[in-house]
Amino acid sequence: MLILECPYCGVKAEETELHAGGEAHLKRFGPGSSDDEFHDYLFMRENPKGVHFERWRHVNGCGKWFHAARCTTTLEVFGTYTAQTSAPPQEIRDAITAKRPGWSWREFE
Amino acid sequence: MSDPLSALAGARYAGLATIEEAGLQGMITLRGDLSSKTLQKAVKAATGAAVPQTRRIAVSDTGAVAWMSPDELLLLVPYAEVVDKTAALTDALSGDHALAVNISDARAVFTLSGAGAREVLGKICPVDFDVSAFKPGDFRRTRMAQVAAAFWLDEAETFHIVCFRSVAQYVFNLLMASAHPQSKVGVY
Amino acid sequence: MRSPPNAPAGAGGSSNDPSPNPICRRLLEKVRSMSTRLANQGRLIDRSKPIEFTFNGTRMTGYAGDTLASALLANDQLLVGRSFKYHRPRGLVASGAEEPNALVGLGTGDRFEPNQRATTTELFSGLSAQSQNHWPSLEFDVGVVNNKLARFLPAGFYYKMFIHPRPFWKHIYEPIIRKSAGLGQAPDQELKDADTYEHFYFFCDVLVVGGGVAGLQAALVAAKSGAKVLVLEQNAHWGGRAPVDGGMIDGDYPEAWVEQALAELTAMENVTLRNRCMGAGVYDHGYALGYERLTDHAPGQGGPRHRMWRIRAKQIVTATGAIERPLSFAGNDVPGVMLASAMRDYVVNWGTAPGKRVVVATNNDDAYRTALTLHEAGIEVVRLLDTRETGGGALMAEAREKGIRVECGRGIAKVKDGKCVTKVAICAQNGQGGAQEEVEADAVAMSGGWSPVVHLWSHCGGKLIWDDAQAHFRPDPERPPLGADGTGFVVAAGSANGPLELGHVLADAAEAGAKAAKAAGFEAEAKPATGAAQDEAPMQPVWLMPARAEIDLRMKAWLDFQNDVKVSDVQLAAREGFESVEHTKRYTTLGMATDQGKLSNINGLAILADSLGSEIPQVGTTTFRPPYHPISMGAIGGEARGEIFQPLRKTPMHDWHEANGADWEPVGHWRRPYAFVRAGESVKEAVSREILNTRQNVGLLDASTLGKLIVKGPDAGRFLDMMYTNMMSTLKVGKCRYGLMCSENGFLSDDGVVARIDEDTWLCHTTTGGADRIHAHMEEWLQTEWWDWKVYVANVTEQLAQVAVVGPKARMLLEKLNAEAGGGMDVSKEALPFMEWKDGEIGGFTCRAYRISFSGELSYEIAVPASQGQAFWDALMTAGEEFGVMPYGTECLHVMRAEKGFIMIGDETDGTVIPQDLGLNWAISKKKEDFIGKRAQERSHMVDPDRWQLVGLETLDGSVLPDGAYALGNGVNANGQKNTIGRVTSTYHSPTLGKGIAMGLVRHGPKRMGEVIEFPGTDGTTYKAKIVDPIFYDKEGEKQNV
Amino acid sequence: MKRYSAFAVAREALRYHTGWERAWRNPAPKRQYDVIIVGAGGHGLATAYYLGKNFGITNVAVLEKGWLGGGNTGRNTTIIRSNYLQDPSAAIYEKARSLYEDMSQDLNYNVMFSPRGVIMLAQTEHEVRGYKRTAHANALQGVSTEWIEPARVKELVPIINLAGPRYPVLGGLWQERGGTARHDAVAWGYARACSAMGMDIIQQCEVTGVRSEGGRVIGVDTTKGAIDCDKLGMVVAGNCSHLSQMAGFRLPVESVALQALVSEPIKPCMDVVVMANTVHGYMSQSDKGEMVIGGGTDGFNNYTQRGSFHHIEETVRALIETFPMVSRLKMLRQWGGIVDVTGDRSPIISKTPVQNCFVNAGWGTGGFKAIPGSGWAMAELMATGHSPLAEEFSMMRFKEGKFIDESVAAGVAH
Repeated sequence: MLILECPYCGVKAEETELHAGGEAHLKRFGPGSSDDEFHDYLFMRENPKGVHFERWRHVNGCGKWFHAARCTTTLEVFGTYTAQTSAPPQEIRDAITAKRPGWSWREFE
Repeated sequence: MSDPLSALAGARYAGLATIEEAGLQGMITLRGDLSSKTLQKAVKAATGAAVPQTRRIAVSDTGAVAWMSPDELLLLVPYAEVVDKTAALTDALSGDHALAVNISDARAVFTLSGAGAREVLGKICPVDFDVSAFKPGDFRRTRMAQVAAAFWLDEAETFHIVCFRSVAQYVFNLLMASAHPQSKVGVY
Repeated sequence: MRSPPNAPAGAGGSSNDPSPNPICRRLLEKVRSMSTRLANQGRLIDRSKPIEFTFNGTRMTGYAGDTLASALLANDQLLVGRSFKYHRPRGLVASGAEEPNALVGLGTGDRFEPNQRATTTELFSGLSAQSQNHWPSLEFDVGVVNNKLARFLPAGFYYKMFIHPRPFWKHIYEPIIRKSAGLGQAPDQELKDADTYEHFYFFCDVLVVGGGVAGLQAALVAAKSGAKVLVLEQNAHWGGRAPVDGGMIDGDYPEAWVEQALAELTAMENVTLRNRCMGAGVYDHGYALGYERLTDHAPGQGGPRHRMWRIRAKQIVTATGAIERPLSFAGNDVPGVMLASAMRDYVVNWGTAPGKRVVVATNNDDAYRTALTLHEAGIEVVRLLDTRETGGGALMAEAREKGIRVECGRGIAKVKDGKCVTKVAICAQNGQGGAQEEVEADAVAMSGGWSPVVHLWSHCGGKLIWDDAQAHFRPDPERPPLGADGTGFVVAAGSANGPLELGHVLADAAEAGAKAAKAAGFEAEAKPATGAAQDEAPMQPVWLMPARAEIDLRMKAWLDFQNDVKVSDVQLAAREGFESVEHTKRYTTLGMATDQGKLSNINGLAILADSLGSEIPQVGTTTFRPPYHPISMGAIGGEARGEIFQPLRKTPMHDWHEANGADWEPVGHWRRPYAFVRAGESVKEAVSREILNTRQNVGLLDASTLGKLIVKGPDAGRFLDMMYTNMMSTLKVGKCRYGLMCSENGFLSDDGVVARIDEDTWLCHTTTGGADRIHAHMEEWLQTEWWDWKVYVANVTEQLAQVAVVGPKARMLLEKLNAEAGGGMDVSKEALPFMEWKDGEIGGFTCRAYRISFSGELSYEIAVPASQGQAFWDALMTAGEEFGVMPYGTECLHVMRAEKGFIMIGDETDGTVIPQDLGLNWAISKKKEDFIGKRAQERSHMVDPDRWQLVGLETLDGSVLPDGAYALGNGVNANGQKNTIGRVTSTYHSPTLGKGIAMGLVRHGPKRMGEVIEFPGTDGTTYKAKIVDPIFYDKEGEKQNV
Repeated sequence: MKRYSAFAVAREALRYHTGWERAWRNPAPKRQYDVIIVGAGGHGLATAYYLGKNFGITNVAVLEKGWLGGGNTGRNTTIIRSNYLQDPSAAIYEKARSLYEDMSQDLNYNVMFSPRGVIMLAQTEHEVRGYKRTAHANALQGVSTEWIEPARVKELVPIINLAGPRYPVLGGLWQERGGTARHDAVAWGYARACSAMGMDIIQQCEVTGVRSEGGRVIGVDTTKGAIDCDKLGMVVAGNCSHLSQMAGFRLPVESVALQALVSEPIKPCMDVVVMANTVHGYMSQSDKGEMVIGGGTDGFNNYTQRGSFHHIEETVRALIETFPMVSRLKMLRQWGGIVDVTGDRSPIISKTPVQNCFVNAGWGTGGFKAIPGSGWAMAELMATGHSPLAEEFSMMRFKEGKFIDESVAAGVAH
């Protein structure tokens, strides 16, 4: 039963107020992309054991999508941040580094 | 037009707390840039109240404004004036990117009052209702058992609950069950 | 002589009735004569309040404050149940939640509950309990034949037997095994639970689980720091074991200290105390479950029976105490053999004597307390057998001083089998079990040391370490369960953390309270009360008694009482290679009974480790899973039952439908009328009538459930072009267009009519049940992909009541309404042509009218404010009377749309269908570079010319094709399955056409018009159907365009 | 291998069961094997077993980082049925179901396959249509299944409340030869048989690396040293992403927690397995008498084997509504497992970008019932390079858009 703080309204929302939306920072591939690109965009997920970035919607609340940085093996939450970005902000990355030195996730570390 | 009907025609129940369907309430969803002066002015004109802080409600003599999300407010106005006020808002904000919609009939409103009110809600909402955690003027959107709902607390310790009209009966039944006279928890 | 406390109040007459009827008097005398109630002791019972109850139909009496267990014991009911596998007679072993044997069926009828623990059941007037797992009776159980065969039924015997012949397992072996297992009776299948349940959310800084002295001490320290504290105690009474175990706290008796601590805590505003409320489980991010039993001690008093607390705590202190371990000797399961601490509880708490001549066996000092207590209560302690060669400390001296015969280095060789203890054979602990002496006794108290209750610590990943001195696992403070911030959020306190001596317990608990409060952000000081108890000598781990017991003794030495697992079973498992503790548990069922191994786990582990030649910590424990103690399903379900099982969504006209014969169909959480059934009519007839009437006259459909989304902004057109396969940005203001939505994976997900309201505003209709989903879909793209686009979406579905007025007389009806109102919207073909919309008034109702049709008829969909919905519906019904107006339901809607060849999301689509499959290419813009789903539809399988495509289907004889039938192809595939070339997606009898019509997806279908294909039914018939155009009715569309 | 039988048990009883040998050997790994299977769960052991039985390949090691059968094999709700809608699913699940029928005899180990029947309740018109469609498809697929009316449902499941106020039971899809089996015994039975064929089951042996040369797999590194192999099969639910990454490729799966619970045992009251998909609950009664109840999956990636409690609540209230007597039972134990879910929620049995490296993954919530069929197909694929049963489950299907979607017929894939 996770608790995540919605970065928009500040509510420390419990899981039942939220909707999990899968991996964060996906780059959309549309017409003109290769079969591989499109396949990876739709189906290839990081599924890491450890640091993960994911999307959540505060559905029973302010309705906004946000991002969370979370560990999939301990459920530790490193921070939540706006969905209107294509990369984790530096302070989130720093927070992770403090707890999980040497982490990496896709091109981020 | 006929006389408009609210969802539950003023249904009432008294148990640990008193539940009342509050009848028709003028409500406008306003989406836009909450920091815009034009918007703030239009809101003030429509309700007499200023744009509230995050998760708060601002109440005036003639209306109220609740913070719904970073780009959404819920305006409360007299039911009879809601159509005109929605039009006025749309007019006032015609130059901005904004959306004002009358949603008065899409919702049901309940009041929940009495000493047991915090406890009754505490049974069905994942929210801390401790007096130090939820105060008059606080506005919260959350889950009420299995449906979305929003509520605020006024100075008289009465909760005002807003839910979708289609689930009004469910919410009323739910509140009744939670307010069963022999189900006092006794923590607030 | 003392007057008997149980005056004949409950015996049938009123208390001042001088002559209760003779039968009752006789019964009463019987009860009294069998009572083992002691003259003094019994701190928890109120002898002025006798309580009548029945056990297996026999009337018995206990006192307020009794548990069912103590009352049974007081009535000399030693035999309380039968074991799971061998049906051995069993008595009470414990006094609390760890009790494995005393499970009863409690109550009757709609309040019956199987497997209720007698030790955790408070006695109440009228309680009725039945023992379990025996036939025909508790005293004589034929299932005990298993006991005689025990030698042939070792651990895992069923894996090795019953293999041949194959059908015997299902038809013979399994039914017998199932019947003989299973414990309690199932509640009556036709009755609904008479009780209600609820949940309660609670937030606190520190949750303390356990209201013993450790819990109270931790709570005091935490509460004084200012933290908001919740304390849960599973029992009705506070103080845990300390008042029974003795010692002094701050110079006073523990009971007095408990009272004072409670008073102090009660007075603090930041503290909430709940008794009868068990900490059931600890979950991630500080979530914990409290299981409060509100009326179990007084059923039927009204209000919820159980309340499940959903607690969020910053820190959790587990002050859950420790549980005494049994000793593994032959016959340790004979009724009358009991944990030493439990025996002490029964004497001190409830004033009941478990026997008159007791043998005490122990490997530690604590059991001396039992011997002393028994002695003081006037019960003879026949022997105190201490396995330690040098015996115990100060308590031993005291016992000897009191004349108790203590023998060191001794143990029990065996207790004579039977329904109660009669003889105990004594041997050297360090031998093979050669009896040195046999004594007569009627009860045995055993103590194998203490294990901390680490369940709650472990539920969420807290790790354990092995404590050699105490021979138990205790929480490893270095490896607590981690919370959302990555730091520990559970602190163990008192004996749950290892310390057993009173002073250490209090000191540890104070530390725990302070640690938790600090971690929750408060400044706390660990100031413990001072506890004083007698010094104790070190305990000696004893896993088998005697240490080198022969096999015949090991086969009678029980580890798991309820599941009948013996020392020999664990040894067999190890021998057969089930070396992992999880393997052993599963192979032998050790620890899998309803007590979840509270008594058996460590003893079993030790035997396993010994068998493997390994150390206990290397073997490790099995995983502790919630709940700590079984909790009712009712409590888990909470308030969600009956009317409020799930939300039921109602349109403004719902009640009218209900009153007018609606046969409901669930669509999501909505209810829609499937048909409006009149008296004397079948549902099928009603559907036919509605179709014909709508085609000939005029019908009304409540379309309020259709989703309505307003999309507004400078980028709204561009946005909708991405959302829909069609071009929506070019739609003219005032016009409507049918639109398709696909998922990014290419599949058709929703459809509906889009209307352009003004330059930057569109209104999008979705399917029923699609509103929230599509609204969320739009918000998702807007917030997470195109967040710089200026678009707002609002869901106005419930603001509007929408009525479809359909049929050739629809216009007449609306015009009449307008005429009656003295004017209104011009609804003529010219003023409001097909696929346009208009705002205005109809019949005096402010509305928006759309000329759209899902039936092929002249049709208006009219939206009025929801508050006016019923009135508008009424007006239409009244005015329409002369035109033959009738309401119609979803089935009529479905048939009419199928007659017209319109697809239905959910029928023609199933998540694997793309618009191209449905001949909807006309609705896919070729001009757009991109839309959601476009790229996906370019993948090889999506452009495969062999994809099945939409056609109409007609049987040759006019009958109706079966729903979901597949069309047969040639031959079989590589897996031997018959090849198929298509399937039926919708099939109906069309009353309009007087024959069956169907739609389906068929390979190369549109190119095969006129061909006849075969659909094998599941009824043995093969249906032949001709491929036809899917539009069966009014192909030119003249009717909807009039 | 000494055969198990009632006579053997009786003989052993006379000597206090001291003569039983180990069910499986506990060998140290050799340097080289023809085939290494990573994962000694049901699927991995079944793969090894059929490699030996069907193809005579017995120089096989099955590596297990924990204890055999300790993953999802040992923590599922043991439902076995094969009335799936889509051809590839029906084929493999029916193969599995038919192998379960004879498994006890085949393995000389009583896995307690109990063909007591499985009902999937239809509680909406949509479900009625979906199940009728499945019944039609099954008839052509050679899968025995049947649409039944409410009265028959009540006959089979006396404890059901047909006229629930919210979702009355409109009928059901009934597979009489579906049922349950003793999950641990399936793993143990295969392990014993594999061991008897000379295969090495190596527990407490974690794979730490996959070695390949020229795009071809040559062995693995483990906590017990490096081991060479000609072919490698990865059958590690809950760890497949991790392992595939070691081999240098990725899989289209995500790992989430799935939960289950049991009640305290009661006397037999429900002889069949019931699945109620509209309200999300399924339940059967074990031979011990416990009501075995399956819950839902979390929506987020999770490797903790702990799910969120609200799924338990949802499941329990659905079951109380469907079987009112459940309200007065008690939950004895709840637990979770990690399941791998693919883009279409159907499994992957496939060659991989690394030559001679094969993968079997993504069974989601439905893996137990597939064990023998999955092992059969995987063995065939590994031994011969081609298996009709596995064909459609190739990981290439996601690129082509050729999905195997079982959710379409109102059913769910468990």
